[in-house]
Amino acid sequence: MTDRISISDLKRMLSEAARCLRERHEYLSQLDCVAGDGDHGTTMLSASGQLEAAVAQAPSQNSRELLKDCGWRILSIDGGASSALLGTFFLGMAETASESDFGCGALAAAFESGLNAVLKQTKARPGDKTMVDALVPAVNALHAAAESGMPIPAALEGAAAAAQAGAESTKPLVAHYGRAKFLGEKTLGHADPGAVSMALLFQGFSEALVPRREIDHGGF
Amino acid sequence: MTDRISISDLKRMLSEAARCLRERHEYLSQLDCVAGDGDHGTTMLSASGQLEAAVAQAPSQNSRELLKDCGWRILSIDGGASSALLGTFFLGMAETASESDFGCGALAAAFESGLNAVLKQTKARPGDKTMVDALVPAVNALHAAAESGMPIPAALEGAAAAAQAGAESTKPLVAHYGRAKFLGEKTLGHADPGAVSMALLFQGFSEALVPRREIDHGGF
Amino acid sequence: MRMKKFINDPRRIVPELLEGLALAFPDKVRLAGEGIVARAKGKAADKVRIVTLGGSGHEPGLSGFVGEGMLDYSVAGEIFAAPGAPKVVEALRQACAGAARALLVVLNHAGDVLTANIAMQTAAREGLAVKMVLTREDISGGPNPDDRRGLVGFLPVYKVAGAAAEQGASLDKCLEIAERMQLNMRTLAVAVRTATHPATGHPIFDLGEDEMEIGMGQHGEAGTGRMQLKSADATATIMLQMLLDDLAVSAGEELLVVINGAGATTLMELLLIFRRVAQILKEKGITLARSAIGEFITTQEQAGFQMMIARLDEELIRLWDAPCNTPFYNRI
Amino acid sequence: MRMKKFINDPRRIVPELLEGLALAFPDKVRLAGEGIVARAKGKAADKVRIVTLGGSGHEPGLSGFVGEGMLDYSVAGEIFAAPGAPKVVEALRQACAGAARALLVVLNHAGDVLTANIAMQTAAREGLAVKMVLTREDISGGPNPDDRRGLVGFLPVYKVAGAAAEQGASLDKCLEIAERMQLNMRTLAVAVRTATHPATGHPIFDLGEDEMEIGMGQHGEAGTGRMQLKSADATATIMLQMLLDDLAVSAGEELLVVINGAGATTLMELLLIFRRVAQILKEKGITLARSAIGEFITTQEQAGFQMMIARLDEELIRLWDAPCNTPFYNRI
Ligand SMILES: Nc1ncnc2c1ncn2[C@@H]1O[C@H](COP(=O)(O)OP(=O)(O)O)[C@@H](O)[C@H]1O
Ligand SMILES: Nc1ncnc2c1ncn2[C@@H]1O[C@H](COP(=O)(O)OP(=O)(O)O)[C@@H](O)[C@H]1O
Ligand SMILES: [Mg+2]
Ligand SMILES: [Mg+2]
Ligand SMILES: [Mg+2]
Ligand SMILES: [Mg+2]
Repeated sequence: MTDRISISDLKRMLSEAARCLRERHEYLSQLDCVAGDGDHGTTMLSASGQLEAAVAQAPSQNSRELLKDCGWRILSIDGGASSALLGTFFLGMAETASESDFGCGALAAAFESGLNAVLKQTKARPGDKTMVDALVPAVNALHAAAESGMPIPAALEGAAAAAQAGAESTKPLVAHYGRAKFLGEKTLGHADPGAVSMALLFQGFSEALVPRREIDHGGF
Repeated sequence: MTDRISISDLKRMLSEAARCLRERHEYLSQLDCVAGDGDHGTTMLSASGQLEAAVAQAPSQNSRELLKDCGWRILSIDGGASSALLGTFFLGMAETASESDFGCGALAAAFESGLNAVLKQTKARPGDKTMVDALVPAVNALHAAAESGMPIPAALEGAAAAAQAGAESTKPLVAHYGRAKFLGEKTLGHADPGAVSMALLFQGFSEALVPRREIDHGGF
Repeated sequence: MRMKKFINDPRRIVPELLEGLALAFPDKVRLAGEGIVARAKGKAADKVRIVTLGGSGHEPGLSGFVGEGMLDYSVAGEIFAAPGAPKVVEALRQACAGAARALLVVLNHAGDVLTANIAMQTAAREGLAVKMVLTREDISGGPNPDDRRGLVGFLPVYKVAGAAAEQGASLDKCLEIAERMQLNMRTLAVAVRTATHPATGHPIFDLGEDEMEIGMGQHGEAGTGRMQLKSADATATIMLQMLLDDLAVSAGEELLVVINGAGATTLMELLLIFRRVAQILKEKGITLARSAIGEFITTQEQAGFQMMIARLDEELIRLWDAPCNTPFYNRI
Repeated sequence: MRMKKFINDPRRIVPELLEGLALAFPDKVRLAGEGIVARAKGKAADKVRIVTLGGSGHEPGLSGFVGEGMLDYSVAGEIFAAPGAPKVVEALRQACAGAARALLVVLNHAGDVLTANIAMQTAAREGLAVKMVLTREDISGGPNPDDRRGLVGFLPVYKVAGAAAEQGASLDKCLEIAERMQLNMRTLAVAVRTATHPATGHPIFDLGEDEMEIGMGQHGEAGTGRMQLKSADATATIMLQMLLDDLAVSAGEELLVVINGAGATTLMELLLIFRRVAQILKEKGITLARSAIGEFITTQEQAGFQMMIARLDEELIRLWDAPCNTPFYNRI
C-alpha cells in the first residue's frame, strides 16, 4: 500500500489484471458468441499470457519499457480488434509513462494517454457498445481521484468500479463497431465483451493494491 | 392370343413391360438404396419412357427395327450399368430378330441372342447377384417351352415365372459386380434391383398376351 | 452438427497449414517469418510490392494468391482473426528492403483495419514507402462505404494491382489502379448452412433447415435477408439485381463476374448460378467481359456463395488478363 | 441432413451446369452436343485426341479439364451415372473427324466401363482409330486390378497423355504413356460425412458422428476401414503407408502426390494432410517430385479426401510439367 507506484507495484498490477482476464476468459467468449465470433476469451487469454511473460521476463526496472513491451506483445497476438486496441492502450500508456515510479497524477496521465491512443485508432465513442464504454469512465474516474488527492489504491478502486459500471451500461445498447455491428438488435441486453474485459483489467489493477476482501466482485 | 408374335403383339409386349417397370420404379430405387446408389428406379423409369416412345414413334412395321430402336434409345439414357446392359439386350435381340412375325422358337432365339450380347459385355454370371440371375433362367425357360411346343403366351408366362424366381434367388447372395460389390455382406437378404427389373420386364411381356387376372403378382 | 475435420493441435493449425502450403508450392511461395508467406522468386527492386493481411481459415484466401503477378507478401492471422501488427510491420520491412515501395491491400473488417492502421503508422515512422487501399464492396453493409466489408473483391484488386506492379507501374499508379478496381466492384454473399469453427468446434451461426440468408458475412455476421431457400435461378436473379442497382450498371458496360463458393457449396451449383447471371446480363445488354468461378475465399465448410460484379475499363481488362502464377490462381 | 442446394429442375442439372461451364470459359471449352464438352480451339489434325466420359455431380471432374494440353472431349452423364454409349460414339466421331486418332480414358466404374466398351465396339465397326485406357488405382478394391476403381488418378493420366498428344506423339505412344502413368499410381479415399444426392435429396451413405471410413468410393460405396475419426497427421500416416506399400516405393524414387478434396473438406485440412505426407516422404528418403492439391473430383458436399501417389520417371515428369490451359487446371 503506497502512494507511488513502483515498478514492482506495476508488475503486481499487470499480473493481477492477467489473472482476472484468465479467470473469466470462458465467460468472455460466451459474451462474444452472442454478438461476435466467440473468440474474445481466447484472445484475452493470450493477452493475459503475454502480460505475465512481460512481467516475468522484464529485462530492466524501467516502467515505461515494461508497458511498451506489454503493448507490443499484445499487438503480436493474432486476436483481431480487441488485441490491436488493448496493445495500443498499453503502447499509449508507455508514451507518457514515467521511467520509474508514478504518482497518482502521473498514473492518470499515462492511462489517459493510453485511452487517447485507442481513440485515435477507432471511431467508436462511449455509447457505441465497445470497450471504449468501459475505458473512458475508468480513466475519467482516475483523473478526478487524482485531482482530489485520493491515494492510488482508492483511486484505482474507483476506476475499476467506473469501468464495471461502464461495461454494465453497454447492456441496453446496440453495437455500432466491430463484428457485432452486423448483428444489430441481437446485441441488445448483453454486455459488450470488450468492455467487460476492460473492467476486468481495471479490477486486476485495483486488486493488486487493495486487500482482496475489500473488492465487490460485481455482476460478472 | 396367337401362336405367332406380330408387330402389334410385340408393341403390346413392350408397352406392358414399360408399364410394369414404371409402376415399380420407386421400389426399384429403394432396392438400389440398400446395395447401390439408389438410382435404379429412375433409370428404369427412363427406360420405360424410351420403350413407350419407340412403340409410339415406330416408323415402320419392322420388328427388328423396333427392337433396335428400343436398344439405342435405352443405351442413350445416362443410366449407368443397367441401361447399358438393357440396351445391349434389346440390340442383341434385334440382331437375330425376324423382320415381321415370330414363332415361339424364333422368339426364344431372339431372347437368347439378347442374353448373349449381355454376357459379352459383363463377366457377371448366374450367382453373382445381378440382372443376369433373372435373364438366364427366363431365356432358358423360353427355350424349353419352345422345344416342347408350348404356345407363346404360356411360354412367356413360364419365362416370367422363371425370371421372378431368379430375382428371388438373388436375395441370399453377395454381390460381385456393379456398385453393389463394394457393399459386400450388406447386400445379403435383399434382391438385386437389376434382377427384379428383368423379372418385371418379362412379367410385362407375358401380361401383354395373357389376360391380367391369370397372373400371379408374386412377391414384389 | 459435430465438427469433423482433419486437424492436429487446434492451436497449431495456422503454422501447419502455411508449412503445407510452402511444401506444396516450393516454386511459388516460401515462409518468410511467423505467419508471413512470400513469393519464392525475387522481383526487381524497382517494382512495387503488393502486400496483404487477414485471418486464416478462409483458404485458399489470402496466402494462396502469393506469386508472380499477384501478391508479394501475405500476412496470415489466426483462424478468423487479423494478424498482429508487428508481423505486418515485419512483412512491410521485408517488402521495402532495398528501398522498394509497397501497396498494402486490406479487406474492410474491424480487426484487419486496426492492425493495418497500426502497422502503417509504424511503417511511416520507420520511413517505409507504403500506401494502403481498403476494399469494401459488400453491399449488405448499407450505403456507407465504411460499413461495407471486403469480400472476394480482393481477388481482382490483387490481380490488377499485381499486374500493374509487375509491369513496372509506380506506387501511386498501383494505388490508383487498386482504388479504381475497388470503387467499381460490388459483392453480395448468401449462406445456407453454417460451418464449424476449427479451433472451438462450434457452429458459427444458426439457420433454419429451409432458410438462406442474403448478406451473410464471412464469419457468420448476420445479413439483411433471411428467407426461404430459393432455386439457383431465383437466387441469382435477386442477388444480381441488387448488385446491378447498387453499381448503377447500364447496358453496354463491360462487367467482371466472380462467383465464389463458401466451402461446401458445389461447383455444380456455382455453374448453375453463373449460367443465370450470364443469361440476365445478356438480356440486359450488359457485356460479360470476364469471369472467375471457384473457391477463392471460403469460410470452412459453410454452404453458400458470394457473387461479385465489377465494372471494367480497357486498362483494368488488360491488367486482369495479364499472366499470373500463384498456388491458386494462374493465367497463361 | 436436409439437402440445401442451389439448383433448378433436378432433371435439368447436367445440361444447365454444362451451359454454365461453356459460358464461363468460352475461350477454353464449347458444347459440341448433348453432354459433350469439347475444346474451344481446334487442334492440328495429326495430333491425337484425348476423350473421356463419366457421370456428373463430381465437378470440376471431368469436363473441367477440357482444354489445351489435357482433354479434347469429355462426355458427361447424368448425376453419378455413366453417359449413354451413343453420346460417347458421337464424341468419338467428332474427335476422329478428318482421320484423326483418339485415346479414350475411362475410369473403372461398372457403368462407365460398359458404356465405353459398347462405344468402342461401335467405333471399331465404324472404322474409327480409337484406343482405350482404363484407370484403376483405388487400392481399397483389393489386389485384383479389375476391382480397383478409377479415382483422382485420372488427373495425371489426362495430363501426361494430353501433353504427349499436344507434342505430336502417336496414338500408340499416347496409350503407352497413359498406361505407364496408370500402372504407377495408387489412390485411397477417406470419407467423414455424407453428401446429399442433388436429384433425390437423399444422403448417399451413413457414417457415425465420430467415424471416418478409409476406402470409401466416389458414390458412397463402402470401403475397408471404418474407424474413429483421427487427426490429420494420423490419417495421413495410415493412408500414405498403405499406398507406399501397395506401390512398393523405395527410397530414392520420385513421387507425384495428389490430395483431392471430396467437397466439404477444407483446403486448410488438405494442406495439413499434405504437410504430413511431405514430412514422411522426407523421413523415408523418397523424393516429393511434384504435387497437386485441390478439388479435382468431388462428390457433392461430401467431407473427406483422396490421397494419390504415383511413381514418376523423367518422361512423365516432363509431360506433367508441360503447359496446359483448362478451366480448372492450368500450367504455365
Ligand atoms: N472498431 C472498434 N472500436 C472499438 N472497439 C472495438 C472495435 N471492434 C471491436 N472492438 C471491441 O473488441 C471486442 C471484440 O473483440 P474480439 O472478439 O477479441 O475481436 P474480433 O471482433 O476481431 O473477434 C468488442 O466487444 C469491442 O469491445
Ligand atoms: N457389371 C455388371 N454386370 C451385370 N449386371 C450389372 C453390372 N453392374 C450393374 N449391374 C446391374 O445393374 C443394377 C444396377 O443398376 P443401376 O442402379 O441402374 O446402375 P448403377 O449401378 O450404375 O447405378 C444392378 O442391380 C445389377 O443388376
Ligand atoms: Mg470476437
Ligand atoms: Mg444404381
Ligand atoms: Mg475474432
Ligand atoms: Mg447410378
